[in-house]
Amino acid sequence: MRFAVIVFPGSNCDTDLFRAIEEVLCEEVDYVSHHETNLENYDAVLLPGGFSYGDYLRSGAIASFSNIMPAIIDFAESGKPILGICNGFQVLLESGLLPGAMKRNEHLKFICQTTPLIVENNETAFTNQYRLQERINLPIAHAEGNYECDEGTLADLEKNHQVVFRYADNPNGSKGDIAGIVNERGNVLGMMPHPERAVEQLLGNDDGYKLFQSILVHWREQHAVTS
Amino acid sequence: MVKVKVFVTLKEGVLDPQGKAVEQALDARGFRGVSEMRVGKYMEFYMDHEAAGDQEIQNMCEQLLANPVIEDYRYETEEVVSK
Amino acid sequence: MVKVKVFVTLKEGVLDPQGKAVEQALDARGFRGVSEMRVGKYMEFYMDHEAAGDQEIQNMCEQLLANPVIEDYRYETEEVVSK
Amino acid sequence: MPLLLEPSPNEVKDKKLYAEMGLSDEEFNRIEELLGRTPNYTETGIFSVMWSEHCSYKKSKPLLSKFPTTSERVLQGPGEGAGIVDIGDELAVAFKIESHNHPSAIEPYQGAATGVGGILRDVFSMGAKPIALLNSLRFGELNHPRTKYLFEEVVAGIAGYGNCVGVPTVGGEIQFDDCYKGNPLVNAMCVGLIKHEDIQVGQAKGIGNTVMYIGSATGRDGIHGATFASEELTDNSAEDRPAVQVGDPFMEKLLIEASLEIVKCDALVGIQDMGAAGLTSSASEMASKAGTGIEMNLDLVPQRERDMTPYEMMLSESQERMLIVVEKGREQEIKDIVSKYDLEAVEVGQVIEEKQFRLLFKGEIVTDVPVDALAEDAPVYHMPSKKPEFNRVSQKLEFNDANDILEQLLQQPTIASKEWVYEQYDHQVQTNTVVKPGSDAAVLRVRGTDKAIAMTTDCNSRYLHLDPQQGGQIAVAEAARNLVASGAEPVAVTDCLNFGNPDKPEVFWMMEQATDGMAKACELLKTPVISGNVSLYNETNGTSVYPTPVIGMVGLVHDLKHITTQLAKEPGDAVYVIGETTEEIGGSEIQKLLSGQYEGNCPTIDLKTEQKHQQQLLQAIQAGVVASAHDVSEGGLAVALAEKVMTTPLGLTVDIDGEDAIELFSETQSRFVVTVQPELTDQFEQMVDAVRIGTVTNNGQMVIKFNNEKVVDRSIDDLTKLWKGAIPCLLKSKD
Ligand SMILES: Nc1ncnc2c1ncn2[C@@H]1O[C@H](COP(=O)(O)OP(=O)(O)O)[C@@H](O)[C@H]1O
Ligand SMILES: [Mg+2]
Repeated sequence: MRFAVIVFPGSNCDTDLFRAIEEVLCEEVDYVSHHETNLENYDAVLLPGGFSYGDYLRSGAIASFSNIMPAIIDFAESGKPILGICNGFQVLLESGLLPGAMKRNEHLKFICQTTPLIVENNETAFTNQYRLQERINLPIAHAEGNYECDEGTLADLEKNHQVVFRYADNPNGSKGDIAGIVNERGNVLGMMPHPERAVEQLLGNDDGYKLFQSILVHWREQHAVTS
Repeated sequence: MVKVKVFVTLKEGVLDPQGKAVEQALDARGFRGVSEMRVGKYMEFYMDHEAAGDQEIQNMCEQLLANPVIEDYRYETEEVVSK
Repeated sequence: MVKVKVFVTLKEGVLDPQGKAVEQALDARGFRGVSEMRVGKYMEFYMDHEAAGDQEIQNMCEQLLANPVIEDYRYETEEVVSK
Repeated sequence: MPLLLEPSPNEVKDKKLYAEMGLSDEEFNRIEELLGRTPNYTETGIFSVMWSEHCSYKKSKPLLSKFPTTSERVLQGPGEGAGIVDIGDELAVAFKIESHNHPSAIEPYQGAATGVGGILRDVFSMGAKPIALLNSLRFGELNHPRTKYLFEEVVAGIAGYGNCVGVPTVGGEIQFDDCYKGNPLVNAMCVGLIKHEDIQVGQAKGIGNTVMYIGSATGRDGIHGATFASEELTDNSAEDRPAVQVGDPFMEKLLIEASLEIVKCDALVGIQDMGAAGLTSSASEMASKAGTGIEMNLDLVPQRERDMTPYEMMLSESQERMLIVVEKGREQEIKDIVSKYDLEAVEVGQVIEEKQFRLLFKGEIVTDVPVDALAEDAPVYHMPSKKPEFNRVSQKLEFNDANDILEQLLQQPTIASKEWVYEQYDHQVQTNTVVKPGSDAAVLRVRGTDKAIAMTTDCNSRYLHLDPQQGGQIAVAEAARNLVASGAEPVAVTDCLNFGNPDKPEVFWMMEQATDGMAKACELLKTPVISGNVSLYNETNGTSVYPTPVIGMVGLVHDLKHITTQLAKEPGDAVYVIGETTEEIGGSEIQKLLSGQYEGNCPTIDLKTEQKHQQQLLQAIQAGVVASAHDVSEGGLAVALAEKVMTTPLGLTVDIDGEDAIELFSETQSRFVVTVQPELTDQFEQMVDAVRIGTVTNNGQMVIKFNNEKVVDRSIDDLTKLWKGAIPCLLKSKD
């Protein structure tokens, strides 16, 4: 399986994500610059955390206009998996691939800590290796992770099981304790926590590994059916 | 030249954590009687006269300067002789 | 009730990385001819009529709403019947 | 033509305009002699920054020469952007600490942020990839609104910059004392990783080679920052300060990436960041080191503001700028690299044979001075020193309830949990952080090897206040202790000498004593000083801060298996203390708590004993017989014991003998608290001179018996709450 890690100016978790795929999941992975316009050769696209364009104006806003975006939108429409982590999630929101928007954390401070999450949907391409309602711990590191949407959108998200991860102990004021959501079709996941920081026991936590494993398992299943 | 001023605020009904914090800080400092504080963005810039049409400015606001999902915007323009 | 609007901008000469980034983003988006973009803060709130004297508002701005070391501020007030 | 508005050379001299720039009459005369004429306004400005304490170390140089600076591991000692030590496997670490005290006093967010930006540039300009940031902070007591504001904004500024550039902030230290109320200290340290083959130095070699400018355009920010840093703060300092420097971490991130690619390109000859005194110091130092000259055309310098004068351009401290020297004819290769990062490299001058620093502006020569006059010929002063009066008497301290004292100590902001601070720092980005903030030292793995590096910043300035010689030794020893407790061999030191006005003989005496103590400790503990920074004039309205020579120390963990943290691990493990306890309360937290001041003698230190304890513990850790280790510092044994179990579900029961219960809080040096699995205690006792004092339990209680009497009995949960809640609570409380 071949992954693309999109690199925007100011991305800073691109390398961490790349290594999680290359060294821990042991699959093929390339960095793809925001200048590029083609993602045909990839089976999954990963949007890393960081501060694209300094997070100036609004997190993810400027990145959502970069050259690569039309290709990312096509990729989403083709049904292949896209994962946006932290700033990547913000880019997905700003570009309209996922509903809602991010506000500053309720207490207005950047928070870096490990936080408990509940897996609310384990039937996605990203979570099939977790148990339903499994409690996992993942690191968060953000200043704008306070998810906001209108009541109608929230009701739809809940009804369609689009809320994939929920905070067990809401750290940022996020509406509905939302930590991660998928689009209706289920192939675009945005999440604030950083699974790529939690793939090795050496660093104290490997609860994020199953997320990447899920993507691989899902791809293999699909691949087996079509071939 | 046209000087453009854009004001961006969170939509009514959207909780404003910054506004709340500033209001509390004012109160803690002894400034009483302040309510409904909203903190938004203020942008000022110049545009060439020909470019500065309403449609163009609205497009700029909707596509980049404000996020219509949670924000409202408003703008003013003012003809200036030279910047 | 008095509605107060406060505009906070970076002082002239102070680097505004945000303004620069937004200006470039607009240009990349095809919005040409924008220059000297400065991004600041905009605050809106209500005050009891009696409290809303100029001195009081200036104190609020200088002590909390703006950072006088790097920012300038300006404000407008408007009498409103009820909020 | 704005140049004409500048005062003429005669006006500079007659109206003593040089004095406003910080030059003395003698210094100005000396410049006239060196030039053989009166300098013009721009030249005077250039001399004033290059001869400021901040750039020339004119008053501290004689003290710095006492430090040992070499060892088998040192690849680059003091003199470049950062020092470098070998860690084997063709790898090395580069590190340095730097102050940004005065800017932070005026504009704490930007002051701290740009401090982080500056230290990063020192490290990546050596060719090293920044892998970690640390800091050392001092504020007044947290009961004053301005202090709270400074504290919150400094932390936010460090976070805002470090988080954005994607370098984890993994450690630091903070003390709160009244002496820092008007003059907080903000020291930032950066550690980088580098392959031996990539090491760069900032030199302008090769006549005819091209000087290029990369990064943010130059504005009028921070003009005379270096001079500002070399003066005392007064009530008018905010007005003295021209445009405050604002950091652009996004630009810095691009600069880091571009620079690390440029250093792999063999068209590069030299690279240096524009730090204090910006374009002036970077260009003249590069030429001075290479024995060449530099000519620059200021019309080519990227400018952010209109009508900038040569004086303004040369003295600007706009952030996020680099100067490089490139082989002539190969400029395009550099331009191609930087354009990948949306940056531009601009040719602004060339290396010349004549050892002159020459600047052109609108077709005229506006500066033409010998390069060596700026760097080498800067004056060096041997300041008079005088021992101040010390009152060696200290009150006898008494208390009734040790429980109560322990609870109060845990809530002293200097001892309290710093989680509120480090939670705002991204300490995990780059995914190498094995030991996060909260233990004695941060530990980062070195990818591709089985090694790790540990790092810490330390300095208990209360001890220096009472005895700068002992205190200087203790600062070094404590840093080493923190590394050893983490399983690392201490390797080298960077230091930041924060002192008051060196023109006062008493202050200078303190500097002499402190550096002397530091040098002795560095010598004995085999941790040479490889880089550092001096920040003087830390005074407000005539009152000096405590002598605060902050030590940044880096250690090598030879095998990932040796990494050790401070928290106790399993119930049933044996608890040991290494080192004897005596009643030493001068400068201690309990003294402050009970008497409201620091007085008497500070704890003594015997460096030989220190060395023995460190060596024994490190060997035991390396042999795999230690479950957890923690040094004993502020608050003494009782606090150290609590720190081993707070935040865990465990408990502790210990039994201690002594003369007086105050020994529980004594700050005797050279001690560690260690836990050991029951089956390894024999082996441990053979290796280490330690006393078994108790056992780790699973009952969540902290129980201390002193001379068989239960003096402390508290729930760990309650203690944890007090300890964690103290700082947020102080910040929230209305004054
Ligand atoms: N206290 C000190 N101890 C050891 N070396 C020092 C000390 N202060 C400064 N140095 C060294 O002197 C050199 C010049 O320092 P500095 O001017 O602060 O560097 P920069 O030009 O990067 O700001 C550096 O190599 C620094 O490491
Ligand atoms: Mg310690």
